[in-house]
Amino acid sequence: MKKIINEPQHVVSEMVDGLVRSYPQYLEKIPDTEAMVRSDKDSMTGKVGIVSGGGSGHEPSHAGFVGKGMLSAAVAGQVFTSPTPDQIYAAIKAADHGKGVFLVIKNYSGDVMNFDMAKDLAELDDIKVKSIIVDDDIAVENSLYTQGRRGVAGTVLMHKLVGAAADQGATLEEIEQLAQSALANIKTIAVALSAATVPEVGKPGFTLADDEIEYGVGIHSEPGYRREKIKTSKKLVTELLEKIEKNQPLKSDHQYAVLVNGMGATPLMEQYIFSHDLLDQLEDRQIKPVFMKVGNYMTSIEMAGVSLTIFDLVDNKWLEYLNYPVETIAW
Amino acid sequence: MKKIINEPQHVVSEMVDGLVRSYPQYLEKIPDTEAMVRSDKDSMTGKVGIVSGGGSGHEPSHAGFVGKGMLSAAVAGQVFTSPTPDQIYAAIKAADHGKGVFLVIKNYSGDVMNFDMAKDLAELDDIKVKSIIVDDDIAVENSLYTQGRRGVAGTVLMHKLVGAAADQGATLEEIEQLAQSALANIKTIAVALSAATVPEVGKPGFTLADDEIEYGVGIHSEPGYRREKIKTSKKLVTELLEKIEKNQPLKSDHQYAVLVNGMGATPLMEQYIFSHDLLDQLEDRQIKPVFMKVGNYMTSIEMAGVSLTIFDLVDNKWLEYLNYPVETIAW
Amino acid sequence: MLTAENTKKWMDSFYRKIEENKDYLSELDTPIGDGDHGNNMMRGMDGVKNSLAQLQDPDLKTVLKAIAMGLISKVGGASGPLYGTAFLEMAKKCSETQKVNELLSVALAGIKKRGGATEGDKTMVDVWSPVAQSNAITPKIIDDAIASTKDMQARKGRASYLGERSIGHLDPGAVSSGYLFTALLETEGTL
Amino acid sequence: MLTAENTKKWMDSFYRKIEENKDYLSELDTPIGDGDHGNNMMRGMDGVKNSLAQLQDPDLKTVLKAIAMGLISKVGGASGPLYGTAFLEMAKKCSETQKVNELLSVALAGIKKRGGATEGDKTMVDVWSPVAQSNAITPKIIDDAIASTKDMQARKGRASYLGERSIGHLDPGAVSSGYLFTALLETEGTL
Ligand SMILES: Nc1ncnc2c1ncn2[C@@H]1O[C@H](COP(=O)(O)OP(=O)(O)O)[C@@H](O)[C@H]1O
Ligand SMILES: Nc1ncnc2c1ncn2[C@@H]1O[C@H](COP(=O)(O)OP(=O)(O)O)[C@@H](O)[C@H]1O
Ligand SMILES: [Mg+2]
Ligand SMILES: [Mg+2]
Ligand SMILES: [Mg+2]
Ligand SMILES: [Mg+2]
Repeated sequence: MKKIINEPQHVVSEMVDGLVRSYPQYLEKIPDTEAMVRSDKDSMTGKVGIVSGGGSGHEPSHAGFVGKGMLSAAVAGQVFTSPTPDQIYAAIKAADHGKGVFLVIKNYSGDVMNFDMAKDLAELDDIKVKSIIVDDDIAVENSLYTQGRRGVAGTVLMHKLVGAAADQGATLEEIEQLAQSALANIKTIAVALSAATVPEVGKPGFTLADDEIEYGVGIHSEPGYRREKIKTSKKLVTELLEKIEKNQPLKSDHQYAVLVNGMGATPLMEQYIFSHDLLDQLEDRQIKPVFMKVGNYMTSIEMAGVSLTIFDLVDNKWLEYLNYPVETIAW
Repeated sequence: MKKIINEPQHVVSEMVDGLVRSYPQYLEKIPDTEAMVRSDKDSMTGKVGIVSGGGSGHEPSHAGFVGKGMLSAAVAGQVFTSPTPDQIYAAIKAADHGKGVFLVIKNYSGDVMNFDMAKDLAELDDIKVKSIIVDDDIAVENSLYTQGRRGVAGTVLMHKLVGAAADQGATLEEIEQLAQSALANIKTIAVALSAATVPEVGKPGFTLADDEIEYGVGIHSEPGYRREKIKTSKKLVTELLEKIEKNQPLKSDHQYAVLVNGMGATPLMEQYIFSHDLLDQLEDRQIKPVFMKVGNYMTSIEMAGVSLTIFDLVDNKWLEYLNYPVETIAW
Repeated sequence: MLTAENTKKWMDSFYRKIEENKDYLSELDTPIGDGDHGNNMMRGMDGVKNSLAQLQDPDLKTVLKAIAMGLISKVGGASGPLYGTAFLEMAKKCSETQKVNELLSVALAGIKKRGGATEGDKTMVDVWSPVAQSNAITPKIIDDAIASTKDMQARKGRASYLGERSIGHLDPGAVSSGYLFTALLETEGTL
Repeated sequence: MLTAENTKKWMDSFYRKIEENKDYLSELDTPIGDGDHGNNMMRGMDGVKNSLAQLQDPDLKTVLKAIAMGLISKVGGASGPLYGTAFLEMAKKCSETQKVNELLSVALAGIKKRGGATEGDKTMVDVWSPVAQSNAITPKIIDDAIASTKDMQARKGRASYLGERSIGHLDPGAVSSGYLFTALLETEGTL
């Protein structure tokens, strides 16, 4: 393990301190936690608070999206480990300005249970809390008898939507409604070229041969659905797009938003080439995305690979929310 | 070599196409070139044009900084290879709106000569052209008898300054003056944990053992000044800061801007930890930066490592330029 | 019968078992999880140790609550809220009864409610459930319960992403729960 | 005497040498440069080949200019503008004289002006200079000139970043220039 760190057990606290000290104009640390709240308090007055978070290692998620028009607060857990209820609760309190707080949770049992307990704590304090459990990763077949699908890069688009709605004065109920209807239209699938190394673990979560890739890997090195020899970018796009299509037909008369997300170690050069092939293959289907972003948004430490998120903009308002101006470090 | 690409010899053209197609609101391709110009033409009217560029592989540099308030156009050469004069000339023409064009060139013999020839071509067309040769990398001892210092991440801050000045209506002469006086105060030094692989070459530019790092490496795998065993982030900061201090004393009564720049494969987690240690050690010198950015701005494909740029804000106006709002993909 | 005193001893013993088996638990979590269960439990038990050290002459309820809060506020992973909820439920119930099997029953109900898992889902429930239901806990009951998770297909937690590939591995949370009950068995005066 | 015809033959021969030695040139560029000189020259000579193929019955000036533009618009690296300038200067001069050594002299001056290097800086100048100054080019002059760069310390181009560590390696641009002049020697009617 070759990393620019000090003691592995201190990576999260040092990272959070580094982040808030580098960007005091956006972020403030909530004392005695690894949670961060928007510095621009005025921008939250009279609005529903939006809180997200999860394990660390997904930078710039989640704190990079805290700021006017997007998240109110973000909580950083240990690397690849959910934050604890007390910390989430502190973020909820900091985000509440009398209109309630909306939680964006990724569908992992740890996250769901910890956020749930935080919600219980907040409700004891009469803070209204609602939430969405994002499960956009189509790698895993959904089933009533499993944990269900994981939450991955589509979460970033979810942040953008609910953040914009909150900034425009939507109520907690309206935001919940928005989140639910949008979620059904957000699908993500990834391909990995290498795995991440959790500092405290010291070795990669899995290993791939020099010429091997794995489709469907999660953002914490969860196993995917197939390993094979590395393919051209064109063929990777074909595989991922067909997988998405099986879950959500791509229609030429629909409007789509697209997020090509780098997993951490994959250079933008490769992400742009992938995007080029993607746009070609969407064009073959007479589709031209109306919104697109390419870059590292929901990473997996230094994993190499990309994920592709396709968001079917069934409601016109959603595009407006995606384009709504924000003041954050990373959007 | 494990990369998301198609044919290695087409990476640049596919990347450029992917970039302009993903971000048509910012970028337009200049026909028959790998040069890109701002889509928002109105924002350039009556203003000095700013053109930058260089080899590809430094994404989001340089096209990621094209947009209102920053660059007018950017030229992408082959990977780690200067763009050719005809392409630079096309960018100059696209950027000229009657007030002349200012070129930001990094100090490599290829870049200097190719931009120089482009300048000759433009002057034949009566376009006024001036330029700055950025040489912020202090790894190499400067000397009259060498190529001199290389241009690295400090170039991004240079883009920001001259872009803001141009947007505010500065003349070509004023911009040249600004660039020259700022340049003397921008110093950068890097540490690498691994090297980049140029797709057409297929193997890394150098190799480091599993526990080895190299100080002073350039953005094209140029050799640095020392190899040693990996150290803690704190100690890396100490080494780099002392190296900068030898070139430019750090004074508690000066104002500083800081850029912590990831080289491509180093996760933000590590960059934030590095920033934390940096801010500590600056604090020991009674220095608190008035401007700071942390992230991947001038990369070296998938090289792992960071560079540290310290900019002594001798002139008050410079901070204003750094904070001036821009509309780009990557600033 | 649980008392403040023997519960603290129980936790001392559990702490040592987690400490000794930290790497093993993380290893168990590697093929079917994310390789951190040992680290998570160690962080949690460090939290418990600290919470308990701060109490002066606490009653049983205070002890159980401190254990819960230590786990809840330090673990983060799935195991944190689950173990935490278990002890929280025991704390709520202990004014009424201090009988071990009655307390473990409310704890089990809490775990099931929090995580939505049931018997056979290849989780810690598969150890908590037979133990809580037995009138006399024995090493064999614990060991059989742990071993039973090996052939199950996971339907909750990270291991469920693996589908059939989760079969053939012990569930890490079942193993750590085994340590908890072995520690309980070994704590004089609890049973 | 250069003519349109023999200059095209010269370029054919240079093209083949670059093609054959592409990897070797890039290898030479690895320890003291960025490992791309062979690729750069190959891209440039492909450009030259294309430019020349488009000309119908060109005169010498047109040929030399096409070579220059092919190199300038395709290479990008330091070698592009340098080789390009050399042929551009020859194109400018060739209405006045077609003598090889006179044309090489103006080419050398162009290279020196463009790159600011002088003899002894461990660049292509160290081959161009002795060749341009000799009344009769011989294989020995070329080879000695190439070999002379080995012990020099680079003061221009990427290799200069290495300081003393640049000593002990041949300069890649000197070697490719050697191919250019060997090709010239081998082209009937040029000398
Ligand atoms: N929904 C659930 N119900 C009961 N137990 C669960 C559930 N989800 C996970 N577990 C238990 O938690 C253990 C994993 O804990 P741990 O590795 O600490 O958390 P994480 O999975 O978040 O990394 C599993 O082995 C399983 O016993
Ligand atoms: N300033 C200069 N003057 C003369 N020749 C130079 C100069 N800089 C570089 N060269 C020549 O160019 C060669 C390197 O060319 P190449 O590898 O194609 O370009 P780059 O260095 O841009 O990668 C060197 O070996 C040297 O002969
Ligand atoms: Mg975990
Ligand atoms: Mg080069
Ligand atoms: Mg785990
Ligand atoms: Mg080279």
